[in-house]
Amino acid sequence: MTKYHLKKRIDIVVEAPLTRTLANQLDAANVPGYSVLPILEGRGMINAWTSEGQVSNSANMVAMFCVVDPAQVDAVIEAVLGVIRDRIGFVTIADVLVVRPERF
Amino acid sequence: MTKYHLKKRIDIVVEAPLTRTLANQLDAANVPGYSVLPILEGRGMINAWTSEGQVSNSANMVAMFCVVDPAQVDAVIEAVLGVIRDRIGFVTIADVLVVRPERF
Amino acid sequence: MTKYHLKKRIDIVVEAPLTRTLANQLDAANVPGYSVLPILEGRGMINAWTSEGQVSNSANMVAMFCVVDPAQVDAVIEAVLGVIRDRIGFVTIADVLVVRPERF
Amino acid sequence: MLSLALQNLLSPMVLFFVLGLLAAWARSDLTIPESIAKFLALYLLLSIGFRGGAEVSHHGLTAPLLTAVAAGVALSFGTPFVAYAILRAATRLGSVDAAAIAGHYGSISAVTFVAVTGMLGQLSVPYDGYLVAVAAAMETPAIFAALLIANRGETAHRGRSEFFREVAFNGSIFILLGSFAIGAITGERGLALLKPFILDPFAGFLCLFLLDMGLVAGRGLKQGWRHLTLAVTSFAVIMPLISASLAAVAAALIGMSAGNAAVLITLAASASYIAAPAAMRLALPAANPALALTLSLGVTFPFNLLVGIPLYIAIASRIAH
Amino acid sequence: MLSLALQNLLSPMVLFFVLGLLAAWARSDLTIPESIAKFLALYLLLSIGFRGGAEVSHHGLTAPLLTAVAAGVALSFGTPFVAYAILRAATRLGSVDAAAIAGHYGSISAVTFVAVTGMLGQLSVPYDGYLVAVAAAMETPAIFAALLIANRGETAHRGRSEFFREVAFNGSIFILLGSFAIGAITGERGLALLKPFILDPFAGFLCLFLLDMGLVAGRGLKQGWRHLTLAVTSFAVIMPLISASLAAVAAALIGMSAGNAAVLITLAASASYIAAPAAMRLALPAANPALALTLSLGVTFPFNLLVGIPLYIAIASRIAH
Amino acid sequence: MLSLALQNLLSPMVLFFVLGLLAAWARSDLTIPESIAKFLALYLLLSIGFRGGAEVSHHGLTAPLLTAVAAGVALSFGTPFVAYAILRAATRLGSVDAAAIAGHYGSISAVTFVAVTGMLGQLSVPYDGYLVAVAAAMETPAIFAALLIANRGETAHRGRSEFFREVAFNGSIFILLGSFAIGAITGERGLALLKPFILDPFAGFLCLFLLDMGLVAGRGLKQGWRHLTLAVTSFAVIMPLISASLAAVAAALIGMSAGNAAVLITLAASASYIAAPAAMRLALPAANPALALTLSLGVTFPFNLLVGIPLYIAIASRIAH
Ligand SMILES: Nc1ncnc2c1ncn2[C@@H]1O[C@H](COP(=O)(O)O)[C@@H](O)[C@H]1O
Ligand SMILES: Nc1ncnc2c1ncn2[C@@H]1O[C@H](COP(=O)(O)O)[C@@H](O)[C@H]1O
Ligand SMILES: Nc1ncnc2c1ncn2[C@@H]1O[C@H](COP(=O)(O)O)[C@@H](O)[C@H]1O
Ligand code: NA
Ligand code: NA
Ligand code: NA
Repeated sequence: MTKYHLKKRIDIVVEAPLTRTLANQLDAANVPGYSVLPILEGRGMINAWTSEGQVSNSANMVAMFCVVDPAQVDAVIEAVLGVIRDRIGFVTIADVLVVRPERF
Repeated sequence: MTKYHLKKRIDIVVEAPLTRTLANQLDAANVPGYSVLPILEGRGMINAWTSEGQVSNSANMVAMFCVVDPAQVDAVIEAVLGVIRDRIGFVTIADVLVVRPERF
Repeated sequence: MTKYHLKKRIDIVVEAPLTRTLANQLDAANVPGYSVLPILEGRGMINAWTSEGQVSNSANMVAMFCVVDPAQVDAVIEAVLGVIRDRIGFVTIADVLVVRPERF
Repeated sequence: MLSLALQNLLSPMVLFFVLGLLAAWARSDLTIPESIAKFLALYLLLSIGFRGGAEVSHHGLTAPLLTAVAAGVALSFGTPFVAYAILRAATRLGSVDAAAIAGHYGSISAVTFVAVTGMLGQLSVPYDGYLVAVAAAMETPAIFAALLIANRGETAHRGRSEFFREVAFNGSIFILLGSFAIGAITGERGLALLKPFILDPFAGFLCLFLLDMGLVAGRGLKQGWRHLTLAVTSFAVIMPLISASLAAVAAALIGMSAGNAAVLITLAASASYIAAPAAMRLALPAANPALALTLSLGVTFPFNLLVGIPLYIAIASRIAH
Repeated sequence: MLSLALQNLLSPMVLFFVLGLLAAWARSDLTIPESIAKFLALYLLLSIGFRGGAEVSHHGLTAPLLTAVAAGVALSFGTPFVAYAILRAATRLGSVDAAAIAGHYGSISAVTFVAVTGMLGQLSVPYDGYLVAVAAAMETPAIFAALLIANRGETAHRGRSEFFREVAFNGSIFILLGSFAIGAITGERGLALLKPFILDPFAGFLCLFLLDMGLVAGRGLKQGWRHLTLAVTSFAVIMPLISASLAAVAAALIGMSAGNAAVLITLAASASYIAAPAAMRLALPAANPALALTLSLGVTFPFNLLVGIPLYIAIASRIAH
Repeated sequence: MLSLALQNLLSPMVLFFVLGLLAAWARSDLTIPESIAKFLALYLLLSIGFRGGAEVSHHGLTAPLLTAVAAGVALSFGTPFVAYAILRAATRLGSVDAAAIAGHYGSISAVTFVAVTGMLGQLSVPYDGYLVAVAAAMETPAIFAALLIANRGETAHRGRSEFFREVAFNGSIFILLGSFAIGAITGERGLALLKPFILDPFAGFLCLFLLDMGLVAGRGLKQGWRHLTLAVTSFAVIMPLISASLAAVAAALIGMSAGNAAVLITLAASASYIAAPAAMRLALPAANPALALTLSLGVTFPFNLLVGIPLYIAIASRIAH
């Protein structure tokens, strides 16, 4: 297994209007990159919501994720919490193996 | 690492027309929340499919996921299997760490 | 926990125009299936990009994933690297548990 | 009639459908985004419904309308039993697949409806606006018939009533009947207001929709041709003729005009590719969903467009009062 | 006036809104894809803006225009304070929720603007094209007022200026004012060129948009009716009347014509469901976002459409010069 | 000519492009959903193709058509070599980036085609419908030239033939040529049917498309301005003039009319932002994709719109027979 290297995948579910703000924070935390995926609908502790028929992004959530080096995790989580602390949305961390570790 | 807490992420690939049914089952299993992501296309054991140009949702699959407490996993899997047992679609379970454990 | 079985989830972020090529490689590597999810926007080492307002797929990335048997991982990674080696995009591997192991 | 068929063959709509088929066959990356396809379907149903309703607003809900709806419901509910019997006798399809296909063939295709009314217009054969309501009424009975056939009136995890509600309040029926009602209520006034949207560009939107249908059908054929045995493909050509015959008898019995009969026959002969696939997927999970769609969209739809409809009009003009 | 209200009640637009409500209530799977909804909103704003600008191109930016804009800004900024006071006194809502709702009611609804101008057209009451600019100017002051009220001029992780920029360059304002400017620059020539796109099919696109709004409002009501206490619901009906009264005073003071006054009053009485929700979500995260939207779209919008606008026109004709 | 340039400058289309640029510059959250952008491009290509075909249906495929196509293909294939040489000599770009940009400048822009034909219409200078076919034929040769230049006729994991097929059956070429063929087959009859869809609202759809292009170009410029050295930016202005000169020679050689020559010159001078980016991304992965798009859409397109086209028309009228 020497050819696989351990990294961390950080998944964040966040309100769509905050995408830019969170991206700026991730940039500031020097993540090697991030990707934003759409969420169609969901339910949390307060409300269910759906993107269907919405004319603005205000009701939507998106799923951002970034693969980072384990050493970076704490700093990235700090940056993420800075954005979502008083808000709906949450963050999870998982182990992943990668092949080209120099990318992250 | 005391500030991170272990939870389970359950990912379900399910036929789009069953989204509502599965969501109801997840509600009944008391999951703290769930999110639904679109899938553009895919291939399984029988067919390949694509959402492109489709006028109804009948051919589509979606990716639902929910982050739950480890103690809940069996009950949630039971609920999910109730919906997808005789159907295409599948479910996976993974370890994730979270920061605000009281949310889940 | 005997009812859960260990499989591997392989996530690939790849340029949208390469979806077909990669799918063909995955087919050739005999994966049991795969799914393709849209990405709205992202940033990597060189550029940030967004799908917004794009008339062609050329700027887009997509997220493909497939759940495979651990024994298949090396072959699948080989196939994936064949496509993305000289390109942007990356691949990660994670542990997941499944309920119906015969599907994968 | 022949020249009409030829002219139909060379209409922009048919040619755009063929262009879609070609693009799929050549594996072009030409695509219609899913949300655009859904918008086009929504537009067509809204436009068809509204225009039908606006015409009815002259006449009101009369006895002929009710008789026609009853005949349509009976045909939609009855045809699947015939289709199922034929499929089981002549092909190797399992009972669930056969039931699912039977459901598609009992239900109707809104675009085929548009095609027959367009051709009647060219021939100056009059027909009644209320046939839109007949079309809407024919969408679902076939779905329930397919369920009865597959002997699964109840599906796991959703009571019978939940499923009934979902099928009855299906989006495509809702928009067709809803627009019909709005057309009937607002009449001429509404039509004048909406004409530049729902009437004038209709042919253009239809071309785009058929381009998309060609792409979907072409990709389905390309992927699923292995399943298309001779027996199954023959079914997709013969079944419309059988449904048409049953509808012709019904039309004769209730004394329809030539135009109305042509529409009823065409509706019966058409197979669904919007409402039925979604419902069948929910109700009969074991069925191969691509098969029914490929048959109805890739074989029966072009067959009706090119051969069927001229034939049905000819038959209708014989039996009409 | 009553017959006008009735005719309005039975216009295709209102009926499509009702159809959307019904579909949501029946839990139909009828849906408008998100990208289509965004396109429809874009189209409406572009069309409204352009037409307003094309009309202004005759007259130029005159003193009445500037006075009207000033009055609109004052109303938009002032109303939220009144709304907040009422909400805190009469309901059990927390201060953040109350501020967010107040922001929605200070801002304006473009579709309500369309409805009042349509009705004025039917009554042959003239009004000025520059009122589009007034509408655009009334979108944001309310949002800043809501922030002041919630005492959070600064939000975490984004400087005040960053947020100011985001609200001021909000997409809907950009497209409304931008189209207005383009309409004003290109005038008759531009209008002639774009008429088949932005004028002729406008009513049709509006019907589709209202179908979507009906669906969204219906789903919001279905999900959120628990939050709709009698006090809160009453607010959604009474607040427009209060805003309308304030606007009527302003219109009288600056000596507006009957048509212009009717538009200004209606704008003040309308509540936002495009620009405000997005801004409030950013600025006041603790607020329940569905609540304000459900009130403005599910209660106040239909109230204005059916009862409010005829009333506002009547008031305007009294006070007008 | 100058007043024409000015009037062009103040056309709604150009102004909507500028509005998009401004929105991007102000970091407004104004967005056009991806599926809507794809629909608009599809609509424009379909409309352009169909109208060209409908005009050709009068004349048939004649010798002038074939000569023009041959000239177009030669220009499209030849220009990239010139562009590459200039880029390598005058800028610091690597060979792959230079080849990719060269490919974009050999290929053509459909919207620039629309702009020149629109201006010719205003000047009452006639041109032939078959030039649409020339435009379609000029889309891909440049892409193959770029591949040759980058010396990578074969790309990993996809045989040469697979890539050839993908480029040749590219969606935008398919729809342009397919609609051209359908227009040619259905002629006047088809045009009459589809006019309210493909002709009347064309200007409106074009405005929306250009708003989107302005947004995309503006965001590209905002992000990529660091890459836009003086040398690279100058290339984006000088290259069209060189291509235009080459095309002018070709047009003179084959004896084109003033209108046709103006169109051919403009096509040559235009740079692709639909077909080429996708193909180059596949074929030349090492190239920075945003750079070529930003140059062609953010610099060359506006340059052609404002300065180039009037100039090309003037040149064409000199050299024409
Ligand atoms: N446990 C969860 N698993 C997956 N998604 C969740 C979960 N909890 C919340 N979400 C998503 O986050 C949104 C906001 O949740 P909340 O903060 O609980 O209101 C929901 O609407 C879901 O889309
Ligand atoms: N191993 C897999 N990994 C990822 N997605 C899969 C996998 N197997 C199936 N899928 C997805 O689930 C759909 C149905 O698969 P199946 O039940 O095998 O027909 C496929 O079309 C894919 O979208
Ligand atoms: N560390 C990362 N985590 C998540 N997504 C990434 C990461 N790095 C790159 N990406 C995605 O891959 C695209 C190309 O990245 P790159 O190859 O670094 O230019 C980016 O635009 C992102 O969408
Ligand atoms: Na039928
Ligand atoms: Na207001
Ligand atoms: Na060129």
